[in-house]
Formats: sequence, C-alpha cells, structure tokens
Amino acid sequence: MKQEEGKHKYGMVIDLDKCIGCGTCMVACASENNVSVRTDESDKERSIAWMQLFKITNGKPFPQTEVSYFPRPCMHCHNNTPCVSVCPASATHMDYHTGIVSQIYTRCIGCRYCQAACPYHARYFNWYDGYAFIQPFPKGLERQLSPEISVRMRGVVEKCSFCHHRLMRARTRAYAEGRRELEEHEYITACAEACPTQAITFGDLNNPKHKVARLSKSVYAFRLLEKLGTEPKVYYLSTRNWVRRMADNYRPDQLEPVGAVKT
Amino acid sequence: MTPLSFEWQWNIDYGIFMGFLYLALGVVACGLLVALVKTLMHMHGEDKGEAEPAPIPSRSKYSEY
Amino acid sequence: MENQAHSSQKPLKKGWFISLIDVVLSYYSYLISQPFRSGLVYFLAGLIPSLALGWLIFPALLYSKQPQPLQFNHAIHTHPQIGIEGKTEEERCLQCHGFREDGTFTGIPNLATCMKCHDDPESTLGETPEEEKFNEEYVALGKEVPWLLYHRQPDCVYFSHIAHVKMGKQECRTCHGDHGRSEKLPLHQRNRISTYSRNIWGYNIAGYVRNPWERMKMDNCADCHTKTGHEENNACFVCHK
Amino acid sequence: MDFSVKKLTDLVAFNRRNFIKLLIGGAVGINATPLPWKLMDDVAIWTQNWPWVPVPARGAFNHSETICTLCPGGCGITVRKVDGRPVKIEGRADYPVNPGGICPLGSGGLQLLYTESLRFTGPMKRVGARGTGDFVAISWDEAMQTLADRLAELKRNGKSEALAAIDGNRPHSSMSLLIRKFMDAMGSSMYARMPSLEDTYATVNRLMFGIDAPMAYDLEHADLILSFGCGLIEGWGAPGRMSNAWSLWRSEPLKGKVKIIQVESRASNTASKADQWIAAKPGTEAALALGIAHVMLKDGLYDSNFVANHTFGFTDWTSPDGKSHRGFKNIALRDYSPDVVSKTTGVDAGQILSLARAFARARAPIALCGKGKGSLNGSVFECLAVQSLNALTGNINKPGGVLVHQDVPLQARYSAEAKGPGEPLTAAGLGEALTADKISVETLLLFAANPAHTLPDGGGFRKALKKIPLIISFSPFRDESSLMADLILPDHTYLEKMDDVVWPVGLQYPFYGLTQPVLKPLYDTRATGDVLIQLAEIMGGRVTESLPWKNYEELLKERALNLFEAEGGLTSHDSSRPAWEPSAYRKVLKSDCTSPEELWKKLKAGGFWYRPFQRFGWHEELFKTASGKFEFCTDKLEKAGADLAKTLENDRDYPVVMAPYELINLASSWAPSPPYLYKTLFDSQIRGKDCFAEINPQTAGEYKLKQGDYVIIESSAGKVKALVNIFAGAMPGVVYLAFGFGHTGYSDFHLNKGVNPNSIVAGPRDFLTGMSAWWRTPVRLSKTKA
Amino acid sequence: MDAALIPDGLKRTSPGKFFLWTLPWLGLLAWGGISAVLCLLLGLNQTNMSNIFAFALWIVFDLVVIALGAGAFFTGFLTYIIGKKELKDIINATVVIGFICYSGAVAMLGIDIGQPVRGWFIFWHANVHSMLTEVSFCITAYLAVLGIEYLPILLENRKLREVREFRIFGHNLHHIMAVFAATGVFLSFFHQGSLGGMFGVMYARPFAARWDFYIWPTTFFLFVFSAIAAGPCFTILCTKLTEAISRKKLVPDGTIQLLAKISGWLLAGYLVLKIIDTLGWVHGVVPGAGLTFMDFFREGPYGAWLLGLEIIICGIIPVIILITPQARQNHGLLILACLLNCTGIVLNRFNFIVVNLAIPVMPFARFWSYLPTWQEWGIALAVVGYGMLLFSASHRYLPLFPREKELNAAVSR
Repeated sequence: MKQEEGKHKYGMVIDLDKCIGCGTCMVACASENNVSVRTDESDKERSIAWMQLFKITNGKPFPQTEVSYFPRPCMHCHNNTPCVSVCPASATHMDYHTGIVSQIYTRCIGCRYCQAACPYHARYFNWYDGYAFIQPFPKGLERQLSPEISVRMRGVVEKCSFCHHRLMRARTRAYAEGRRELEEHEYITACAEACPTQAITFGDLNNPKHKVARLSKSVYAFRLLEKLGTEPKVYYLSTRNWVRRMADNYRPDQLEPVGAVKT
Repeated sequence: MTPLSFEWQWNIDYGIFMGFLYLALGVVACGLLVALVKTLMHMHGEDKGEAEPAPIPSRSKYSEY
Repeated sequence: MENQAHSSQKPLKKGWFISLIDVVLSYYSYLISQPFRSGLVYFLAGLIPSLALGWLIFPALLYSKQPQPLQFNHAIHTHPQIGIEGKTEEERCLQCHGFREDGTFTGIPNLATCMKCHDDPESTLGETPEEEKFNEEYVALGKEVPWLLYHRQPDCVYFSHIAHVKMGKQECRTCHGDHGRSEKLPLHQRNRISTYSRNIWGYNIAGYVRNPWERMKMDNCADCHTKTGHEENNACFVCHK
Repeated sequence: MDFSVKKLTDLVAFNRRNFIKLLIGGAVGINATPLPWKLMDDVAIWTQNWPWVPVPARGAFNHSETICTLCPGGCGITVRKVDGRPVKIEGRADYPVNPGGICPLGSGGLQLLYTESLRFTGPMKRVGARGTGDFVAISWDEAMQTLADRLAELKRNGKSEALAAIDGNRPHSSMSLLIRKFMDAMGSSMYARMPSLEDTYATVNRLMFGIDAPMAYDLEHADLILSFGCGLIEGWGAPGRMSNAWSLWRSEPLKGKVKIIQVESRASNTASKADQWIAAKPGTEAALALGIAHVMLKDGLYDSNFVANHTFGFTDWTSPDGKSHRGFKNIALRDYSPDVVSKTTGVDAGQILSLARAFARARAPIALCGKGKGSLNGSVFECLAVQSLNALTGNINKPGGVLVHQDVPLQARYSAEAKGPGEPLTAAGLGEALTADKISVETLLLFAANPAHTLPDGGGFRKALKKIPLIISFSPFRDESSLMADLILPDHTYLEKMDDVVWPVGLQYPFYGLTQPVLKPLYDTRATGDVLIQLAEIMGGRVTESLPWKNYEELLKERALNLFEAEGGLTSHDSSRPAWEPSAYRKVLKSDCTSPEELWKKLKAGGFWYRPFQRFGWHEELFKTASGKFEFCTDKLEKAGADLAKTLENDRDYPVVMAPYELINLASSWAPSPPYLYKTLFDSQIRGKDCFAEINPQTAGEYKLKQGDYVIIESSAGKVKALVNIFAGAMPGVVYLAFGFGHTGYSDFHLNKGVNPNSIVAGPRDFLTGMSAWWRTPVRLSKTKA
Repeated sequence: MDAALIPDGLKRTSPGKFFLWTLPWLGLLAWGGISAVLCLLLGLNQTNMSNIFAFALWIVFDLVVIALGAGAFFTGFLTYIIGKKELKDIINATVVIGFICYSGAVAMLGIDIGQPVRGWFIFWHANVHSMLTEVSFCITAYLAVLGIEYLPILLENRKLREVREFRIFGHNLHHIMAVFAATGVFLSFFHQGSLGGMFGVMYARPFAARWDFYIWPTTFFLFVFSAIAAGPCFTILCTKLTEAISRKKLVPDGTIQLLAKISGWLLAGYLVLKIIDTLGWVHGVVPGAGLTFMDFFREGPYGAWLLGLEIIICGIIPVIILITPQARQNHGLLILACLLNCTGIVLNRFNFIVVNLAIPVMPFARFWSYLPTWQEWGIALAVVGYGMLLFSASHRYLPLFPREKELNAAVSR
C-alpha cells in the first residue's frame, strides 16, 4: 500500500565515486550500535553488519579491471516495505513521521520471515548471544556497550535503524533548548559522520533545504533494485555506468546511460 | 489481539482477519460446549433412570458402533 | 425440585429458550441440592484452592521484596521552608532529579549532588541514625548509594523525561504520585521471573490501574498517548531503542 | 439425621469420576486467575531480560578530545563516554588533519582497549616455553628491579653493547627520543628502528634536499597526482587527511579537474578509483618514473629554469677527485627509452609517452613515491627517481608541489639523529647481524614493535630472537614478539596515556599534537616513558643525568613549550577554513596563545599546534645539500638501475612473483586490528582459518587453479598455504597476499587467521640501505588439498 | 498384557513385537529430543541455517508435512460436506495422520523460531497483514480442531469406552462432527494457501514472487491445490503401509480407488494450473525483474532439473497413472503414483524454500548452498518417529479402520 507522507522522510545519499571501500562506516556503525563481534567474522552467513560493504568489479580483464563498493545500510523502503508486511508479531514497523523502519528486538520472536523477504539482506539474525556474561569470550568487550541502544539477545533479528537513538539524542537536546525542530547537522547517522571521504550524506528527503534532498534528485542518483518499487530511502551516486548497472538486473534496453535526464 | 489492545486498529483488515479467527474459534468452542452440555444433560437424565441416547444414524451401519 | 426438572423434559410446547432455561435451572438445582452426588463439591474443591492459589498465593510469591539501602525522607527535602529552594514543587523536584545540559534526565541524584547542599555547615547530616549511616557508609567512603529504582524502565525502552516534563508540561506527580511528599521509601518489589520492579509491571495482579504509577507497561504509555492526542508517539521507535 | 461412617464415605466417595471433576474444577479455577497468563507474560519478559545479556550502565554523556596514534596519521578523535566510560570513538571536526572522518582502525580502537585477552593486565614473567604465552603476574617493583639488576650487570661487565632496543615509535616522537637517549646513556649503540616509509623518505630527503624534515606534499592544490604505488586512499600518509583530500577531488568545484594516476600492479582501491591506472610490474616503478623523465627530457617538457639554477647533477659532472660522473639527463635519455622501460615495466610504450606528456603539461603535478600504507620501508631507487621527476617539473616548494621545510620547532631535539643511509640500525639489520653471529645481544628491549610478525624478512628475526637470553617487552598487547619475551612491563594503551604526535606523514604544514588519557588505566599498566625515567633513576650515575626529567610528562612539556617561542603557530582550528587553504597561507606572526602555560594547558587537553604559514619559492636557501641545490644523486640512480635489472631476471625455480599488499581495514603494524575490522573483510579475503591469494585468471589457468582451491606459495624462505581468489585485477604472473593475517599472538580474534606474507619474503635487497625489497619475492605455486 | 486395550475382535501382534517395532521410532524421538534441548538451550546456532538460509530444512519439513496432512481436511470435506459416504472407511486414519502432521509441524515451529517463549506474541500482537500470522492462527486453530476430531476416535478405545461420560461425549462429538469438519476445511484452506502466499508475496525474490489476486498471490491457490492433491495420496500410502506391515486388509479397495481417482484428477487440475503459472512466470515475473529463467540456475548446487523433476516426473506421470482406472488398479503402479505425487510436493516446497533462498537477489550477490546439521535432521526426523509411534499406537488400540474386522473376517473365511 502507498504510505501516507509524513512530515520527515530521513534518507541517505552515498556517493560511490567518493567511497573508497575502507569499511569505516561498518566499524563506526558496529561500535555505535553495540553490534556483536565473533571470533570468526569471515562467516558472512552468520556475522552481523548493519552497514555492509559489497564489492563489485566491472568484469573486464587486466588491466582494465576496476573495483567499487556498495555500502548497504537498511534501505528503509518507503513503499510496500517488504519486511514490515511479513512480520507476524508486529516487531517491525515503518513510522511515516520519520520514514524510519524500526525493529523491536524484544518483540521479535525470531521467525526470520523478514530476512527471507528483504531484498537487500539488510536483516541479521542473532544466531549467538552477541554479548553475554556467560561466554568466556569476548571478555571485557561489554565495557564498550553504549546505553543508547539495547543489547540484543540471541534469537532475534536486528538491522540498521538509521541510528534512531541519535534522532532521540538530537530531539532531547533540542527540547532542552526549547526547540522542536532539528537542524540538518543535528541528526546524522554514525556512518555518515565517520565516513572519511564524506561519501555518505544524511538528512531529510522531504526538506528541500537539506543536501540529501538535492543530491537524491541528481542525474547520477539511483537506488538498489529500484524495479521492485520499494522506494528505498538510500540513494547512490555514481558517474560510472558499470557501477550503476550493478544496482539492478537491467536488461540492455532498460539501462539509461548515466547522466541521462530521468523522467 | 483483541479490540481492546492498543495496537488494534478499527479498519477492515483487522475486522476481517480477527473476525474470521474469532468466528472459527467461536464455532469450535460452541461445538465443544454443546457436546459437553449434551453429555452433562444425558448424564443427568441417566441419573434419573432415562434411557441411552439415540445412536448416531450415520454410524449405525457399522457393526462396531 | 426433581419433579420439576423431570417435567421440563416432557414435550410441553414451550419456546426453545424457555425450555433451555428450564434445563439449566433444573441442572442447577440438582447441583445445589445434591452437591456430592452431582459432583459440585469436588468441582469446587478443585476450583476454590486454585483460585486462591492464583489470586493470593501466586502474587505473594512472584515478587521479592528489598528494603532501600537507606531511608530517605522526600517530604523534608521538598518542604518549602526546610528543604530545597524552589517556587513550585516541580522546581524543587528538578533540583535533584533534573536535566543535564544535553536534555538527558539525571534520575536518582548521585553522591556529589547530595553533597552540593550537605557540604554546607548549615545542612550537615548526622542527626538521625539513617543520616549517620549515610555519612559513614557512603559519604566517608565516597561510595554511591545503590538505590533501588521503582520506575526504571527495561533496557529496551527509551523514556524521554524532558519530552514529557518540559515539552509536554506534565507534572512529576502525574506519573510519580505523591512520592515527593513521602516520608519513607516503600519496599522495592522485584518480579522474580522478569526481575523488573513491581511499579513497572503492575501493582495489581489483574492489571487494573487506577493511577499511572501503579503500572507502567507499554499499553499504559500507549493509552495515555492516545488519550492525549499524541498517537504518533505510539510508533515503535519513539520509546524503543 | 443419622450419619453412619459408611454413609459418609459413600457420600464423599473419592472415585475416579469425582477426581476428574476436581481436576476440571482446578483447571477452570487456575485459568480464571492471572497465574497462567502472568507467568506466560513474565517468562516472555524474562527472555527480553536474560540475566546473561549485559545491560550497559546509563549515565551522563561527555567526551574527551585526543589524537589517535594507532598509525602515523595523527587523526583527531573524540571519545564519547558515559559516566567516564568510553563507548565510542568519533572523528573530530575542529581539527586540521582530518576534519570529522576517521579510518576503520581508529574507529574500532576501543576494542583494543577493552578486549582483555588482547592485553597484558600487569607486569609479567615468563614461566612456560617461549612463544606459548605462559606468564605469571609479578609486581611492578619486582619487574623494575629485575630489569635494573640486569642492566646494571651488563654495565658492570662492560657488555653495554649487548643491550639492544627495537623501537617502533615514530622517528621524531618524544618516546623515540627518550629511548635513544636511554640507550646512549647505557652506552649501547644497538638502537634499532622498525622500518617504515618515513625512514625511506628521510633517507631520500637527506640525499636530495639535505634536510631532516618530514616529507610534505601540497596535494590539495595539485592538479595531477602521479602515485607510484602509494595507497592514496588505503592508508598512505595521514589517512584522515588523504581521504578528506579525496573527497575534495571528487566534489565540486574540483570534481573532474584533478587527475589521479595510480601506478600499481594490482587493481587496488586506489587504482580502481583513480582516473587512470597504469599497471607496472611490482618493483619497476622507478624505471617507469625514469622512462617518463626520458620523454620529458626528449620533448623538452621540463622546467629548464629550475633545473639549471637549483639542481645539481643534471648534466654530466666531475667530482673533486677528478672522476667523471654521468648526469641525470644522460642516464635517463640513454638507459630509459620508452621501449626499454616498456619491456621492464610491462607498460605500453605509447602509454608512457602520453603519461609523460600529461604529467609535464599539468599546472601543478606531483609524483608520489611509496608503497601501500607505508608501514614498511619503500624503495629508495623509486623515491630517488620520483623526486627527480618532481625536480624536472620544478614543482618544488610551490603551491601544489613538494614542500621542503624545517622540522617542527621542538626543544631538546636529540642531536644524534641519523645522518647517513642505513643509520640508525633497522630491526631487520639487527636480526641479520644476530643470525650471522656478528653481534651478541644479551638483553633486548622491545618498544611498540612486533618484529617477529611485521618484519618482511622471511621469518629471520623470529629465529634470531631465540639467540637472545633475555627479552623484555613494553607492549600492552600480547603480540608475537612479546609472547617470546621473558619479562613484560606493559605500557598503557594509546587511550590511557599522554604522548605526542609529530608531523603526520605527508602533511604540508608542521604539526604537533598531544594525546590525553581519556580514562584511568584499566589494568595495572604503566606508561613506558615513566618506566624508563624511573629505571634511569634506579640505575644512577650517567644514566640518571641523561634522563633528568621527573616523569614523561615533564619531558613532553619541555619539548613542547618551545613551540611558544617559535614563530606563529595556531592551537585552534576553524573547520570552515581548512589548514591547507590559500587563505590560511598567511604569515601568522604571533601564536594564538598568550603564555607558555596556556599553550601547555591547551595541548594537554588533547590539543595541537600547527603553522599554516607556507613560504614558497626561496629556492636559493632551501636545499641544505653540499651543493646547496637539489641533488639528482646520479651515482645512486645508476647503481640502483643495474641492481634492478639483475633482480628482474627470470628465476627458473621461482617463476612467479609474490607481492604483498596492505589493506586499510586491517592493521599490519604493531597495533593489532580491532576485532570489528574482521567484519569489514570480504569472504574472498579470509574464510575461516584461510586467507586468499589473489591470482589472475590467466595465471590460475596455467596452474589449473580454481576459485577456492588451496595453493602453496613457496619461496626460498618458506612456504604458506592460501585459498585462491581469482581476480582479474591481479597482474598475470603475480600472486598477491595481504598483510595483517597469520597472527600467532594477540587474542582469539586474531589467532590463526590466514598466513603472514612476511614469513616467506625473500630475495632482492634495497641497493642502498640493504633493507628487504619485500614487494617482489620470487615464488613458485602448487595446487594442494585442504 | 495390553489385551484389554485392543479393540474387540481385532487381532494385534504381541506386545513384545510391538515394543520392538517402536524402538527405532523411539530412537528418532530421542535424537530429536537431544537436538531440541540443544537448540533451545544454546540457540539456533546448532543448525546450519544462516542469514541467507533463514528458512531451511525445518520449514521444508513443516510445509511438506502440512501439505501431506491435508488429507485430513480434504477427506473430511468430501465425507461430511460433499457426502462421499465411502470415505468413512478411511476418515479416522486421515484424522490421525492430520493430527500427527499438524502437531509435529507446530512442535517443529516452536523450535524453529528464535524465541519460542515469545511465540504467543503472534497472537497477542498480531500483524494482520502477514501471511505468516494467518498461517500461525489457522494452524493452531486447526490443530485444536484436529484434536477435537481425534478425541472421539480416542474415546472409542475399549477401556475408555467403559467410562460412560466418555462414550456419551464421544457420541455427541460425532453428532456435530460436520461443524468441526467445516471449520477445519475453512481454516485449512486458508493456511495451506497462506503458506504458499508466504512465498508468493516475497516480491523481492523473483524466483518465488507471483501476481496477486486481491491479496493472494497465485501460489496461494497452487499450494491449496497441490496439498489437496497430494494429501489423499499420502493417506493411501500410510494405509497401504499399515496394511503391508500388519498383513491385513484395512480399507476396501473401492475407497482407495475413489481417493486415488479424486487425487489424480485434482493433481491433473493442479498441474494444468502449475504449468500455466510457471509459463506465465517465466514470461512475466522473470523478465519483469530483468532476469531470464536460466539466471536462477547460473551456478550453485541447485539446478533447473529440480523444476523439471517436480512437474514432469513427479507430476505428469502420477496424473497419468491415477486417472487411468486400469493403471491405478494395479497395486504397484498405484503405490508408485502416490509416491511420486508425494515426492512432487516435497520438491515443490523445497524449491520454494531452499532453492529460492539460495538464489541471490542483488545483482552483485552470490549463490549460496546449505546442508543441515545433525540437530536439524534430529528434529525433522523426530516428527517421523513421533508420527510412526502415534499412528502405530492408534492403530493398535483404537478402531482406526472401521471395516477392519469385516474385511479380515471375509478374507480369513
């Protein structure tokens, strides 16, 4: 169903030409959000990364080969949000006042239907107790846990929340100063903040004054699996044709050349 | 979930979905209740020396019943 | 009675409803008149203890009770003449349970906050045994008092005091009642299974709520939001983290 | 009524039927109470609040500003804390080097602080066999006394030279200074440094510029950057500054106006994201640079004015002893024609031509030399050749060029700084001398160094360590070298102590910063600076006199306070006015501090000092070489050229080249990787216990290797096993292994993950310094089973 | 020993032999028990499920078991609603099979979810738009119905019949069985469909996605259809297996033939729809997603042959056998057809779950594969063990096949 438009619609624009694939977004996200870490993080099927880098190559032979990266947070799909409609226990929900798709760990029963339904593999199940006093390992790391985000128990699904607690943090500060409205810089996600090349821009897509609103309308802007019609709130920018081609299963006749004016 | 839950929304989806569920549960519960009450009544009747209840017609053709 | 019941079985050309009532009444009278024969006694023998178990014994067993490490007299502290300065009761509450610069709520004051006033020779401590205990066991050792929190929400919940107190113009007493005027701290009760305070999980075992401070579960929050026209604040992430 | 017992028992007969009624009554009753429902709810809530899941303590949020010292980049960081407990590291916006962003290593730094199994929690003594990590805790007094006794014994027996130290601190840091001073006071010259690109830069700067200041590039104003193997966006230089520069080049108004060209054998991130990628064989970058010089010289595309007036050795010259030497022009024109270079490097001759022309015609071109992140030595030949290119363009000490400076004006600069190549000793050199029994070391001190893992010496140092009777490590981490140690005097981690950062690599302006402890030390550790000073006090005599400070902080203060005297530096930064912007190129006459105490106070709070002032031109007085000009060092170029030709000869036994590479998201130096970094690695880099070797499909085909096969990579120094990752971006005939894997120390997060390419590095040496040319190891491949 | 429990006039094997027969099934149960304890105590890391294979063996088993259990509701529907009186000879068996399948499935689901203790959140905090909510609601409600349907059969046990209340209660339940059957049909229809709908609505995964009719994707109807086509065959298989093992004739041939015929025609109808749906999907959904059919099988362990096997070998062949009277009267062919039919439904569910999840969704993601752990097999096979035990016990102690005495008397005479 078409979502009713709310006041804010927080979103992200990631400039893939600036992205250097360093993984700072992943680390900053993990340490901001109390994401667990396992001794074998190479087990990609089980490890948790709210922000995940995907490596792509242009498929050309040496020395024309190029690599690039897709940093992938939760897309916070605005339309027909695939994960929200399938959750049997209403543990996930898109708040149309902010456009953020929530995931409530204490409500989640761990059926994992949302994982199967999410086109972006943005949802992660806690196969293990990420942080647990009973585990001999990783001892001491629980001291890093931030009280702004609750620690997940095993058996529940988690995902990127667009650092929702930072929105609450910003609101709380605004309230202390007697304001209700937030400035653009007051609420940005941890990945956007940490990105050393400022490839990630975060803001309110509904607010024309915000940089994201402008960037998302760029001719170089595109989204992952746009054909599904989920209206993700994460946009990508790239001037490279082959990068853009990777974003969706384009048929040759479908791909508009990068820079073409979009209708 | 009941209409008293705060998550309940008064719209058609909830009405149809939960309505059908409660209907099905209601039918099952009523069926059970009827069987139970009937049994109690029979027992009550029997206490007063009444005869066995009538056999089930459709089953009568089987020797075992 | 028996005859009556018996006669109701006769084809007396009554409406089906009347005959149903007849049947029920007759069965009822049978139950009452011959409690043993009908089995009513046995039924009740099962029913009554289990009701007692569920309504009386279970709630008593479910919660463990802890006294606070120290007794604290709110009434003195919030007394306009004796205690903390402040024009309104609100202001006086906020003196100790206030907001930090970034808008976060300090909650229970720490030792330093206490000592801000009590370092003053005019308001020294030590007159009562409790005050002495406070001096000896905490102030002298620089140890924080391990207060037990009645209204601490679970870790998955983000509760913004400033949104309610400053922006929502709610009084402290709306949710915390007359706690600020109490002379003694009540026993802290903890649910043995969920480990949460009884103030959050509901004083009344049946979930019946007269005052907000008796139960602070999600539906209580949501009910209030709905009633006060802030339904948008029932979105999950507003309170969950 | 007449009740007989019999009648009564009849009446209340507790038969099966009645028992069922009792049960039904009970069931009805229980369900009509809150018991089952409340229990159901409470048990569900119990799962939301499992006692074994930690609940982070709430509290007041605050933060501390400091500087990250995990790499030489010196990024400013803010540590977010809850009631004093650090919970997150973020970048610092009000800071000149990295305005806001940080790298993954810095971002995950708290895990290095908190992972208990990664750290030594107090002074320790070895009890088990070396390398097993069996230690018992001892007291600091005992540890200090043991060490002092040992040192005194060495001194008494006149065996001062049997005391050696390996120092992994940055060359100009106060820690490094203190250690050298201590070693000098002990009368030992066995002070060895861990190799780093900075040392190579220093060597080249000394040779060509005659100065001892760090390498400085005004990259933000260049319009063409020709990088010979530097991982520009993969950790080279100051990563915070470089990635910010990258962002500038890719945003308006610079977008499309700055051309980045990467010379590298592999499609690294820098190569892929650059505007042009030139794939030269590993180790032949110098030849390519000279090939470019050839074209420039031939086409007359060089700054003849600069060359004529400010360089020495361009044309053939005669030394005072009457010997004649070939000049740079002669060498480049004769030996490095595009065809020859094309053969050497594998780069198309036409490409060399167009590259040279593009480079020469750019307004402000900079050629950069280096390797990857720069945590290991670079090729001196390459650096000489590349700097010669810069000299040809005359883009030296100009906006958007290579800058030549004096060093940060610190007090008490140690006088015995290195003067010649190969000086001071490197750890690898020390190891070799030990192995060859040229020297005998009885006590080895390890400072912030993990030579057993990070030295590219084919595992030579690890073997050499066994010859040393007593090894003392000051590392806070359970690194491989410390596990070989007999005594541990653990330092604080970088977040728990005060230390200085002197001029991050490549920055165009002098910079000095101080880190502040952001929390009280978590464990029973002590700052090594303080320990050394204390030790000197125990030793007495000359040692005490040489280290006259009360503690390390006093030393830092003494050095730093000279900054106040120095001409106009700034201690605050306006993020809207980047430190490198032309508007900042104003001469600041006065410091923005009014007193030395104010400066110190600011520095102590994780502050910094920098001088945005640039003095361009001034070429007459710039170079401190014997000739007072930029020197082309032609003799060395010639010798190196001959050496390179030899190393490029095909080896029949080892027909493939193994080229290790560095990852920005995996630490490859002394400081371990925060466990979060392993999250960022792809499963084509590490899978379980095995890491991947990148191989071109063509080479893989020759060896019948498929994706995910196991391959043995064998050099003359040893062999390792890795999984095959077929990657079109790998050069044919070259196999690539990433640094940072194969740890046998640190914690379970790091143990037994992949293999360490250092352990099989073997082959050519740098012609000048004798250091390992680790970027090119001849190996052979063979397929194997799991 | 247990002679008093065995229905009047029926011959059963000795208790010792029966005990031996139960041993392997008890073994499976024990294996499952250990697996279940491990999974509940240590979490789902005991399985090989992953963020890619969020659903795996257990869900395949669940769906298969529920589809095969569809014999219960459909035979009930035919018997009570349509009035096919012949099927009364087999209805008890179908109810027991149904009960086994559903209770087994629910038990497995209880372990499959990450937080079993919170399972009731589905009911209390239902999201009415989720197909899974519908499935959960209907399965639990239908399991209750099956329990009620099973009850009178249970109460016909010789010993229990001696209790007058039970006998009368059983009779009364029989009286209104049509009401329960109708409710069961309603619930079953929806959850069988919703199980299909669960996959059809995953529009992010073009391998499973289908078009919607109102709120139901075509898989909704296909799953219902396939379940009612396969369920009766499974009932036949179970009956034939019991006959073979107990060496008795239990159900008249006419009943079996009738079921087989119905099943055959249903399967034929289903296949027509399935083939139309598949063709439509290949030419509609798949190119719409920018893919070609073979893109789904570009690499990875699962191939297009699975689809061929499902539709042609396990679809068309059983149809031919089942709708040809001569063929289905051949005992061997009938069994083969039923086996193929049931295999077909297993393959269908497998494709929709495991193959579906193995296929990457994003163009730059890769194919994955999956192998279950012994714990997963333990739980799955425990359902088989439990089913065998319950069915054997039901057959031994309850008059499961009303015509048993009559048929065997005739044979022995």
